[in-house]
Amino acid sequence: MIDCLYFAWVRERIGVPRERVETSAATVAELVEELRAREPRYAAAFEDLSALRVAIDQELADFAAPLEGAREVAFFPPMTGG
Amino acid sequence: MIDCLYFAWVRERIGVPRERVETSAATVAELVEELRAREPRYAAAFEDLSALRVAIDQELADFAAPLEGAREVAFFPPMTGG
Amino acid sequence: MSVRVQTGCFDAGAELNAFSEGLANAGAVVSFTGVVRDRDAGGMVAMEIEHYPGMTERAIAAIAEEARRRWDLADALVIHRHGRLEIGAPIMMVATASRHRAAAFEAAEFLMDYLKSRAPFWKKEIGPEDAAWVEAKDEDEAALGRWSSGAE
Amino acid sequence: MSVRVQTGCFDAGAELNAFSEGLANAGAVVSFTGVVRDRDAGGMVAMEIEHYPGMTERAIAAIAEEARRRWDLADALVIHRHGRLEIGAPIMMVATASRHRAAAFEAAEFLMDYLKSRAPFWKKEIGPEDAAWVEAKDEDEAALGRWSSGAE
Repeated sequence: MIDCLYFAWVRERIGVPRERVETSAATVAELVEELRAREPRYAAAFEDLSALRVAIDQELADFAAPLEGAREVAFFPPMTGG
Repeated sequence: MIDCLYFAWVRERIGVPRERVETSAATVAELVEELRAREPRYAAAFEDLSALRVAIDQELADFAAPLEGAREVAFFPPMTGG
Repeated sequence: MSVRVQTGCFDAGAELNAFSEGLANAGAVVSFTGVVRDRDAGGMVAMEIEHYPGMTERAIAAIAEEARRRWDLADALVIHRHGRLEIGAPIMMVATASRHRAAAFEAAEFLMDYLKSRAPFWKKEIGPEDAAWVEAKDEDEAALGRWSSGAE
Repeated sequence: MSVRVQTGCFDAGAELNAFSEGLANAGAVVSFTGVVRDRDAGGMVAMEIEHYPGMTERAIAAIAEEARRRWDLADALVIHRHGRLEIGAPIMMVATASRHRAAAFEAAEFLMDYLKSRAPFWKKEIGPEDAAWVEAKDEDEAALGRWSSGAE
Protein backbone atom coordinates (compact mmCIF):
# COMPACT_ATOMS: atom_id res chain seq x y z
CA MET A 1 0.00 0.00 0.00
CA ILE A 2 1.26 3.45 -0.95
CA ASP A 3 -0.16 6.87 -0.13
CA CYS A 4 -0.60 8.81 -3.36
CA LEU A 5 -0.78 12.60 -3.03
CA TYR A 6 -1.90 15.00 -5.75
CA PHE A 7 -1.37 18.76 -5.88
CA ALA A 8 -2.57 21.74 -7.93
CA TRP A 9 -4.24 20.75 -11.24
CA VAL A 10 -3.26 17.09 -10.78
CA ARG A 11 -5.40 17.11 -7.62
CA GLU A 12 -8.21 18.92 -9.43
CA ARG A 13 -8.25 16.44 -12.31
CA ILE A 14 -8.17 13.37 -10.09
CA GLY A 15 -10.64 14.90 -7.67
CA VAL A 16 -9.01 13.91 -4.38
CA PRO A 17 -5.93 15.27 -2.59
CA ARG A 18 -4.70 11.83 -1.48
CA GLU A 19 -5.64 8.17 -1.45
CA ARG A 20 -4.18 4.83 -0.44
CA VAL A 21 -3.34 2.69 -3.45
CA GLU A 22 -2.90 -1.07 -3.48
CA THR A 23 -0.04 -1.70 -5.87
CA SER A 24 2.85 -3.98 -6.63
CA ALA A 25 4.44 -1.53 -9.10
CA ALA A 26 8.21 -1.60 -8.99
CA THR A 27 8.72 1.97 -10.24
CA VAL A 28 6.86 5.28 -10.32
CA ALA A 29 6.30 4.79 -14.05
CA GLU A 30 4.61 1.44 -13.43
CA LEU A 31 2.41 3.01 -10.74
CA VAL A 32 1.41 5.74 -13.20
CA GLU A 33 0.47 3.05 -15.77
CA GLU A 34 -1.77 1.34 -13.21
CA LEU A 35 -3.45 4.62 -12.26
CA ARG A 36 -3.94 5.63 -15.89
CA ALA A 37 -5.75 2.36 -16.57
CA ARG A 38 -8.20 2.94 -13.72
CA GLU A 39 -10.43 5.77 -14.93
CA PRO A 40 -10.41 8.63 -17.44
CA ARG A 41 -9.73 11.21 -14.70
CA TYR A 42 -6.36 9.54 -14.00
CA ALA A 43 -5.62 9.30 -17.71
CA ALA A 44 -6.33 13.04 -17.93
CA ALA A 45 -4.08 13.85 -14.97
CA PHE A 46 -1.19 11.72 -16.25
CA GLU A 47 -1.62 12.57 -19.92
CA ASP A 48 1.72 14.34 -20.32
CA LEU A 49 4.43 13.16 -17.94
CA SER A 50 6.80 15.90 -19.06
CA ALA A 51 4.40 18.39 -17.40
CA LEU A 52 4.57 16.48 -14.11
CA ARG A 53 6.98 16.17 -11.22
CA VAL A 54 7.11 13.39 -8.67
CA ALA A 55 8.34 13.12 -5.07
CA ILE A 56 8.94 9.90 -3.14
CA ASP A 57 8.68 10.31 0.62
CA GLN A 58 8.91 14.09 0.20
CA GLU A 59 12.08 14.06 -1.90
CA LEU A 60 12.03 14.93 -5.61
CA ALA A 61 12.50 11.81 -7.73
CA ASP A 62 11.98 10.75 -11.32
CA PHE A 63 9.56 8.39 -12.99
CA ALA A 64 12.14 5.62 -13.28
CA ALA A 65 12.74 5.63 -9.52
CA PRO A 66 12.04 2.34 -7.65
CA LEU A 67 9.13 2.29 -5.21
CA GLU A 68 10.59 -0.27 -2.84
CA GLY A 69 10.15 0.92 0.73
CA ALA A 70 8.25 4.05 -0.34
CA ARG A 71 5.37 5.13 1.88
CA GLU A 72 4.28 8.27 0.04
CA VAL A 73 4.36 9.25 -3.63
CA ALA A 74 3.28 12.73 -4.70
CA PHE A 75 2.42 13.98 -8.20
CA PHE A 76 2.29 17.65 -9.11
CA PRO A 77 3.09 20.20 -11.83
CA PRO A 78 6.40 22.12 -11.78
CA MET A 79 6.58 24.31 -8.70
CA THR A 80 5.76 28.01 -8.91
CA GLY A 81 6.59 29.39 -5.48
CA GLY A 82 8.68 32.40 -4.51
CA MET B 1 41.39 81.50 -9.00
CA ILE B 2 40.33 77.98 -8.27
CA ASP B 3 38.76 76.51 -5.15
CA CYS B 4 40.80 73.52 -4.03
CA LEU B 5 39.01 71.00 -1.79
CA TYR B 6 40.67 68.22 0.18
CA PHE B 7 39.02 65.18 1.76
CA ALA B 8 39.95 62.38 4.18
CA TRP B 9 43.72 61.99 4.71
CA VAL B 10 44.48 64.51 1.95
CA ARG B 11 42.65 67.10 4.04
CA GLU B 12 44.45 65.95 7.19
CA ARG B 13 47.89 66.20 5.59
CA ILE B 14 47.28 69.62 4.09
CA GLY B 15 45.54 70.83 7.23
CA VAL B 16 42.61 72.69 5.64
CA PRO B 17 39.43 71.41 3.98
CA ARG B 18 39.48 74.02 1.21
CA GLU B 19 41.31 77.10 0.00
CA ARG B 20 41.33 79.49 -2.93
CA VAL B 21 44.41 79.06 -5.08
CA GLU B 22 45.81 81.61 -7.50
CA THR B 23 47.03 79.59 -10.47
CA SER B 24 47.54 79.63 -14.17
CA ALA B 25 48.00 75.86 -14.41
CA ALA B 26 46.57 74.41 -17.60
CA THR B 27 45.92 70.93 -16.19
CA VAL B 28 45.30 69.23 -12.87
CA ALA B 29 48.82 67.77 -13.00
CA GLU B 30 50.30 71.27 -13.36
CA LEU B 31 48.24 72.50 -10.41
CA VAL B 32 49.51 69.56 -8.34
CA GLU B 33 53.12 70.52 -9.26
CA GLU B 34 52.51 74.08 -8.08
CA LEU B 35 50.99 72.90 -4.80
CA ARG B 36 53.76 70.36 -4.18
CA ALA B 37 56.36 73.13 -4.53
CA ARG B 38 54.62 75.26 -1.89
CA GLU B 39 55.27 73.45 1.39
CA PRO B 40 56.18 69.98 2.68
CA ARG B 41 52.56 69.31 3.79
CA TYR B 42 51.45 69.55 0.13
CA ALA B 43 54.38 67.40 -0.98
CA ALA B 44 53.25 64.82 1.61
CA ALA B 45 49.63 64.93 0.47
CA PHE B 46 50.52 64.61 -3.23
CA GLU B 47 53.39 62.17 -2.77
CA ASP B 48 51.73 59.29 -4.64
CA LEU B 49 49.25 60.34 -7.29
CA SER B 50 48.19 56.74 -7.90
CA ALA B 51 46.66 56.82 -4.39
CA LEU B 52 44.64 59.93 -5.24
CA ARG B 53 41.49 60.74 -7.12
CA VAL B 54 40.45 64.11 -8.50
CA ALA B 55 37.14 65.76 -9.32
CA ILE B 56 36.65 68.92 -11.37
CA ASP B 57 33.44 70.78 -10.57
CA GLN B 58 32.14 67.69 -8.76
CA GLU B 59 32.74 65.27 -11.63
CA LEU B 60 35.48 62.63 -11.47
CA ALA B 61 38.36 63.55 -13.76
CA ASP B 62 41.99 62.58 -14.27
CA PHE B 63 45.24 64.39 -13.68
CA ALA B 64 45.68 65.19 -17.36
CA ALA B 65 42.33 67.00 -17.49
CA PRO B 66 42.39 70.68 -18.52
CA LEU B 67 41.45 73.26 -15.87
CA GLU B 68 40.01 75.82 -18.26
CA GLY B 69 36.71 77.08 -16.89
CA ALA B 70 37.01 74.98 -13.71
CA ARG B 71 35.74 76.61 -10.51
CA GLU B 72 36.37 73.77 -8.05
CA VAL B 73 39.01 71.02 -7.96
CA ALA B 74 38.84 68.33 -5.26
CA PHE B 75 41.56 65.87 -4.23
CA PHE B 76 40.84 62.74 -2.21
CA PRO B 77 41.75 59.08 -1.76
CA PRO B 78 39.70 56.33 -3.48
CA MET B 79 36.14 56.34 -2.14
CA THR B 80 35.10 53.87 0.53
CA GLY B 81 31.35 54.40 0.93
CA GLY B 82 28.58 51.86 0.90
CA MET C 1 18.71 30.30 10.47
CA SER C 2 14.94 30.54 10.52
CA VAL C 3 12.33 29.00 8.19
CA ARG C 4 8.61 29.76 8.49
CA VAL C 5 5.73 28.45 6.35
CA GLN C 6 2.50 30.17 7.31
CA THR C 7 -0.91 31.37 6.16
CA GLY C 8 -0.80 34.60 8.14
CA CYS C 9 0.52 37.87 6.76
CA PHE C 10 3.92 39.18 7.87
CA ASP C 11 5.45 42.63 8.15
CA ALA C 12 8.54 42.64 5.92
CA GLY C 13 10.04 45.72 7.59
CA ALA C 14 9.58 44.34 11.10
CA GLU C 15 11.05 41.00 9.96
CA LEU C 16 14.05 42.78 8.41
CA ASN C 17 14.70 44.70 11.62
CA ALA C 18 14.34 41.63 13.84
CA PHE C 19 16.67 39.70 11.53
CA SER C 20 19.30 42.47 11.51
CA GLU C 21 19.32 42.90 15.26
CA GLY C 22 22.35 41.50 17.01
CA LEU C 23 24.24 41.01 13.74
CA ALA C 24 26.89 43.62 14.62
CA ASN C 25 29.55 41.51 12.97
CA ALA C 26 27.75 41.03 9.68
CA GLY C 27 27.97 44.33 7.82
CA ALA C 28 25.77 43.31 4.87
CA VAL C 29 22.07 42.42 5.01
CA VAL C 30 20.10 41.64 1.83
CA SER C 31 16.36 41.06 1.68
CA PHE C 32 13.98 39.98 -1.04
CA THR C 33 10.24 40.40 -0.69
CA GLY C 34 7.77 38.94 -3.17
CA VAL C 35 4.43 40.74 -3.39
CA VAL C 36 1.21 39.53 -5.06
CA ARG C 37 0.83 41.52 -8.23
CA ASP C 38 -2.00 41.63 -10.72
CA ARG C 39 -1.88 39.38 -13.78
CA ASP C 40 -0.38 40.93 -16.90
CA ALA C 41 -3.90 40.79 -18.34
CA GLY C 42 -5.30 42.48 -15.20
CA GLY C 43 -8.52 41.67 -13.41
CA MET C 44 -7.14 39.36 -10.75
CA VAL C 45 -8.85 39.44 -7.37
CA ALA C 46 -6.58 37.22 -5.31
CA MET C 47 -3.90 34.55 -5.38
CA GLU C 48 -4.22 31.10 -3.87
CA ILE C 49 -1.07 29.22 -2.92
CA GLU C 50 -1.17 25.47 -2.38
CA HIS C 51 1.75 23.62 -0.80
CA TYR C 52 2.83 20.14 0.31
CA PRO C 53 2.94 20.19 4.12
CA GLY C 54 5.97 18.34 5.39
CA MET C 55 7.88 18.38 2.14
CA THR C 56 7.74 22.19 2.04
CA GLU C 57 9.59 22.64 5.33
CA ARG C 58 12.02 19.87 4.45
CA ALA C 59 12.79 21.32 0.99
CA ILE C 60 13.29 24.87 2.29
CA ALA C 61 15.52 23.70 5.13
CA ALA C 62 17.67 21.76 2.64
CA ILE C 63 17.95 24.81 0.36
CA ALA C 64 18.88 27.08 3.28
CA GLU C 65 21.44 24.53 4.49
CA GLU C 66 23.00 24.46 1.04
CA ALA C 67 23.21 28.27 1.05
CA ARG C 68 25.03 28.21 4.37
CA ARG C 69 27.40 25.58 3.03
CA ARG C 70 28.25 27.68 -0.02
CA TRP C 71 28.54 31.13 1.53
CA ASP C 72 29.91 32.60 4.73
CA LEU C 73 26.56 33.67 6.20
CA ALA C 74 25.96 35.01 9.68
CA ASP C 75 22.27 34.16 9.33
CA ALA C 76 19.46 33.48 6.86
CA LEU C 77 15.68 33.81 6.99
CA VAL C 78 12.96 32.33 4.78
CA ILE C 79 9.25 33.07 5.19
CA HIS C 80 6.72 31.70 2.69
CA ARG C 81 2.96 32.00 2.90
CA HIS C 82 0.25 29.72 1.54
CA GLY C 83 -3.53 30.00 1.29
CA ARG C 84 -5.44 32.95 -0.12
CA LEU C 85 -3.49 36.21 -0.57
CA GLU C 86 -4.80 39.60 -1.68
CA ILE C 87 -3.14 41.75 -4.35
CA GLY C 88 -0.38 43.83 -2.78
CA ALA C 89 0.13 41.35 0.08
CA PRO C 90 3.58 39.89 0.74
CA ILE C 91 3.94 36.28 -0.51
CA MET C 92 7.37 35.47 0.79
CA MET C 93 10.62 36.90 2.03
CA VAL C 94 14.26 35.91 2.12
CA ALA C 95 16.98 37.66 4.11
CA THR C 96 20.70 36.95 4.34
CA ALA C 97 23.47 38.46 6.45
CA SER C 98 27.21 38.24 5.88
CA ARG C 99 30.45 40.14 6.38
CA HIS C 100 30.63 40.44 2.60
CA ARG C 101 28.02 42.06 0.41
CA ALA C 102 28.66 39.75 -2.54
CA ALA C 103 27.98 36.71 -0.33
CA ALA C 104 24.77 38.24 1.04
CA PHE C 105 23.52 39.06 -2.47
CA GLU C 106 24.46 35.73 -4.03
CA ALA C 107 22.99 33.68 -1.19
CA ALA C 108 19.70 35.61 -1.38
CA GLU C 109 19.50 35.04 -5.14
CA PHE C 110 20.35 31.38 -4.69
CA LEU C 111 17.59 30.99 -2.08
CA MET C 112 15.09 32.71 -4.38
CA ASP C 113 16.02 30.65 -7.44
CA TYR C 114 15.67 27.39 -5.53
CA LEU C 115 12.50 28.37 -3.69
CA LYS C 116 10.89 29.26 -7.04
CA SER C 117 11.52 25.92 -8.66
CA ARG C 118 12.30 23.36 -5.94
CA ALA C 119 10.01 24.13 -3.01
CA PRO C 120 6.54 22.57 -3.40
CA PHE C 121 4.32 25.63 -3.81
CA TRP C 122 1.79 26.19 -6.58
CA LYS C 123 0.20 29.53 -7.34
CA LYS C 124 -3.31 30.00 -8.71
CA GLU C 125 -4.53 33.36 -9.94
CA ILE C 126 -8.16 33.96 -8.98
CA GLY C 127 -10.12 36.23 -11.31
CA PRO C 128 -13.67 37.48 -10.79
CA GLU C 129 -15.08 34.53 -12.76
CA ASP C 130 -12.16 32.26 -13.59
CA ALA C 131 -9.03 30.90 -11.98
CA ALA C 132 -5.80 29.64 -13.52
CA TRP C 133 -2.71 27.87 -12.24
CA VAL C 134 0.44 29.90 -12.82
CA GLU C 135 2.70 28.04 -15.24
CA ALA C 136 6.35 27.51 -14.42
CA LYS C 137 8.65 29.66 -16.52
CA ASP C 138 11.55 28.23 -18.48
CA GLU C 139 13.66 31.14 -17.22
CA ASP C 140 13.08 30.05 -13.62
CA GLU C 141 14.41 26.58 -14.36
CA ALA C 142 17.26 28.12 -16.35
CA ALA C 143 18.17 30.35 -13.39
CA LEU C 144 19.22 27.26 -11.44
CA GLY C 145 22.00 26.62 -13.95
CA ARG C 146 23.95 29.51 -12.48
CA TRP C 147 24.43 27.52 -9.26
CA SER C 148 25.08 24.10 -10.72
CA SER C 149 28.85 24.25 -10.46
CA GLY C 150 29.72 23.21 -6.93
CA ALA C 151 32.40 25.86 -6.54
CA GLU C 152 31.32 29.38 -5.65
CA MET D 1 13.24 57.43 -7.09
CA SER D 2 14.50 58.82 -3.83
CA VAL D 3 18.04 59.75 -2.71
CA ARG D 4 18.85 60.89 0.83
CA VAL D 5 22.21 61.86 2.31
CA GLN D 6 21.90 62.46 6.01
CA THR D 7 23.62 62.38 9.41
CA GLY D 8 20.59 61.03 11.28
CA CYS D 9 19.91 57.37 11.81
CA PHE D 10 17.19 55.61 9.80
CA ASP D 11 14.96 52.60 10.43
CA ALA D 12 15.69 50.11 7.64
CA GLY D 13 12.47 48.15 8.23
CA ALA D 14 10.28 51.25 8.20
CA GLU D 15 12.06 52.47 5.05
CA LEU D 16 11.52 49.10 3.37
CA ASN D 17 7.81 49.16 4.19
CA ALA D 18 7.36 52.77 3.05
CA PHE D 19 9.23 51.96 -0.18
CA SER D 20 7.13 48.84 -0.87
CA GLU D 21 3.81 50.55 -0.27
CA GLY D 22 1.82 51.28 -3.38
CA LEU D 23 4.04 49.08 -5.56
CA ALA D 24 1.26 46.56 -6.24
CA ASN D 25 2.52 46.09 -9.80
CA ALA D 26 6.14 45.39 -8.87
CA GLY D 27 6.24 41.90 -7.44
CA ALA D 28 9.93 41.93 -6.46
CA VAL D 29 11.54 44.19 -3.86
CA VAL D 30 15.23 43.85 -2.96
CA SER D 31 16.97 45.75 -0.16
CA PHE D 32 20.57 46.02 0.96
CA THR D 33 21.48 47.46 4.34
CA GLY D 34 25.05 48.19 5.38
CA VAL D 35 25.72 48.11 9.10
CA VAL D 36 28.80 49.41 10.98
CA ARG D 37 30.76 46.38 12.06
CA ASP D 38 33.83 46.11 14.23
CA ARG D 39 37.27 46.01 12.60
CA ASP D 40 38.66 42.57 11.89
CA ALA D 41 41.22 43.33 14.62
CA GLY D 42 38.41 44.40 16.99
CA GLY D 43 38.46 47.30 19.42
CA MET D 44 36.68 49.85 17.27
CA VAL D 45 34.47 52.35 19.09
CA ALA D 46 32.83 54.15 16.18
CA MET D 47 33.02 54.98 12.50
CA GLU D 48 33.30 58.46 11.04
CA ILE D 49 32.12 59.05 7.48
CA GLU D 50 33.27 62.12 5.57
CA HIS D 51 31.65 63.13 2.30
CA TYR D 52 31.76 65.82 -0.38
CA PRO D 53 28.53 67.83 -0.07
CA GLY D 54 27.11 68.63 -3.47
CA MET D 55 29.11 66.03 -5.38
CA THR D 56 27.65 63.26 -3.21
CA GLU D 57 24.05 63.96 -4.18
CA ARG D 58 25.03 64.50 -7.79
CA ALA D 59 27.02 61.25 -7.98
CA ILE D 60 24.29 59.16 -6.35
CA ALA D 61 21.59 60.65 -8.57
CA ALA D 62 23.68 59.80 -11.66
CA ILE D 63 24.21 56.22 -10.46
CA ALA D 64 20.49 55.78 -9.71
CA GLU D 65 19.61 57.26 -13.11
CA GLU D 66 21.92 54.78 -14.81
CA ALA D 67 20.26 51.90 -12.90
CA ARG D 68 16.85 53.02 -14.12
CA ARG D 69 18.17 53.23 -17.67
CA ARG D 70 19.53 49.68 -17.52
CA TRP D 71 16.69 47.87 -15.73
CA ASP D 72 12.92 47.99 -15.75
CA LEU D 73 12.51 49.40 -12.25
CA ALA D 74 9.28 50.55 -10.66
CA ASP D 75 11.26 52.51 -8.08
CA ALA D 76 14.65 52.82 -6.36
CA LEU D 77 15.79 54.21 -3.02
CA VAL D 78 19.25 55.20 -1.77
CA ILE D 79 19.98 56.42 1.77
CA HIS D 80 23.57 57.09 2.89
CA ARG D 81 24.65 58.54 6.20
CA HIS D 82 27.73 60.57 7.10
CA GLY D 83 29.21 61.79 10.38
CA ARG D 84 29.87 59.64 13.43
CA LEU D 85 28.18 56.20 13.53
CA GLU D 86 28.18 53.68 16.35
CA ILE D 87 28.89 49.96 15.87
CA GLY D 88 25.71 48.17 14.85
CA ALA D 89 24.16 51.33 13.38
CA PRO D 90 22.96 51.34 9.76
CA ILE D 91 25.35 53.14 7.38
CA MET D 92 23.36 53.04 4.21
CA MET D 93 20.53 51.33 2.40
CA VAL D 94 19.52 50.61 -1.16
CA ALA D 95 16.13 49.29 -2.29
CA THR D 96 14.86 48.40 -5.76
CA ALA D 97 11.46 47.30 -7.03
CA SER D 98 10.66 45.61 -10.32
CA ARG D 99 8.25 43.16 -11.93
CA HIS D 100 11.21 40.79 -12.31
CA ARG D 101 13.33 39.50 -9.47
CA ALA D 102 16.51 39.32 -11.56
CA ALA D 103 16.17 43.02 -12.41
CA ALA D 104 15.58 43.98 -8.78
CA PHE D 105 18.62 41.98 -7.64
CA GLU D 106 20.94 43.19 -10.38
CA ALA D 107 19.97 46.83 -10.00
CA ALA D 108 20.55 46.67 -6.22
CA GLU D 109 23.99 45.12 -6.73
CA PHE D 110 24.81 47.70 -9.39
CA LEU D 111 23.82 50.54 -7.04
CA MET D 112 25.94 49.06 -4.25
CA ASP D 113 29.00 48.50 -6.45
CA TYR D 114 28.89 52.07 -7.73
CA LEU D 115 28.12 53.68 -4.38
CA LYS D 116 31.13 51.86 -2.87
CA SER D 117 33.63 53.16 -5.39
CA ARG D 118 32.14 56.17 -7.15
CA ALA D 119 30.22 58.16 -4.53
CA PRO D 120 32.47 60.50 -2.54
CA PHE D 121 32.37 58.97 0.94
CA TRP D 122 35.38 58.10 3.09
CA LYS D 123 35.21 55.90 6.17
CA LYS D 124 37.44 56.25 9.22
CA GLU D 125 37.54 53.61 11.94
CA ILE D 126 37.83 55.18 15.37
CA GLY D 127 39.56 53.07 18.02
CA PRO D 128 39.91 53.90 21.71
CA GLU D 129 43.29 55.55 21.05
CA ASP D 130 43.83 55.55 17.32
CA ALA D 131 41.91 56.15 14.13
CA ALA D 132 42.53 54.92 10.61
CA TRP D 133 41.05 55.64 7.20
CA VAL D 134 39.54 52.55 5.61
CA GLU D 135 41.48 51.64 2.49
CA ALA D 136 39.68 50.97 -0.77
CA LYS D 137 39.70 47.31 -1.73
CA ASP D 138 40.84 46.11 -5.13
CA GLU D 139 37.83 43.80 -5.18
CA ASP D 140 35.48 46.80 -4.94
CA GLU D 141 37.05 48.38 -7.99
CA ALA D 142 37.02 45.00 -9.73
CA ALA D 143 33.31 44.60 -8.99
CA LEU D 144 32.57 47.49 -11.36
CA GLY D 145 33.90 45.43 -14.26
CA ARG D 146 30.76 43.33 -14.18
CA TRP D 147 28.72 46.34 -15.34
CA SER D 148 31.13 47.78 -17.88
CA SER D 149 29.44 46.30 -20.93
CA GLY D 150 26.70 48.71 -21.87
CA ALA D 151 24.22 45.96 -22.63
CA GLU D 152 22.39 44.30 -19.75
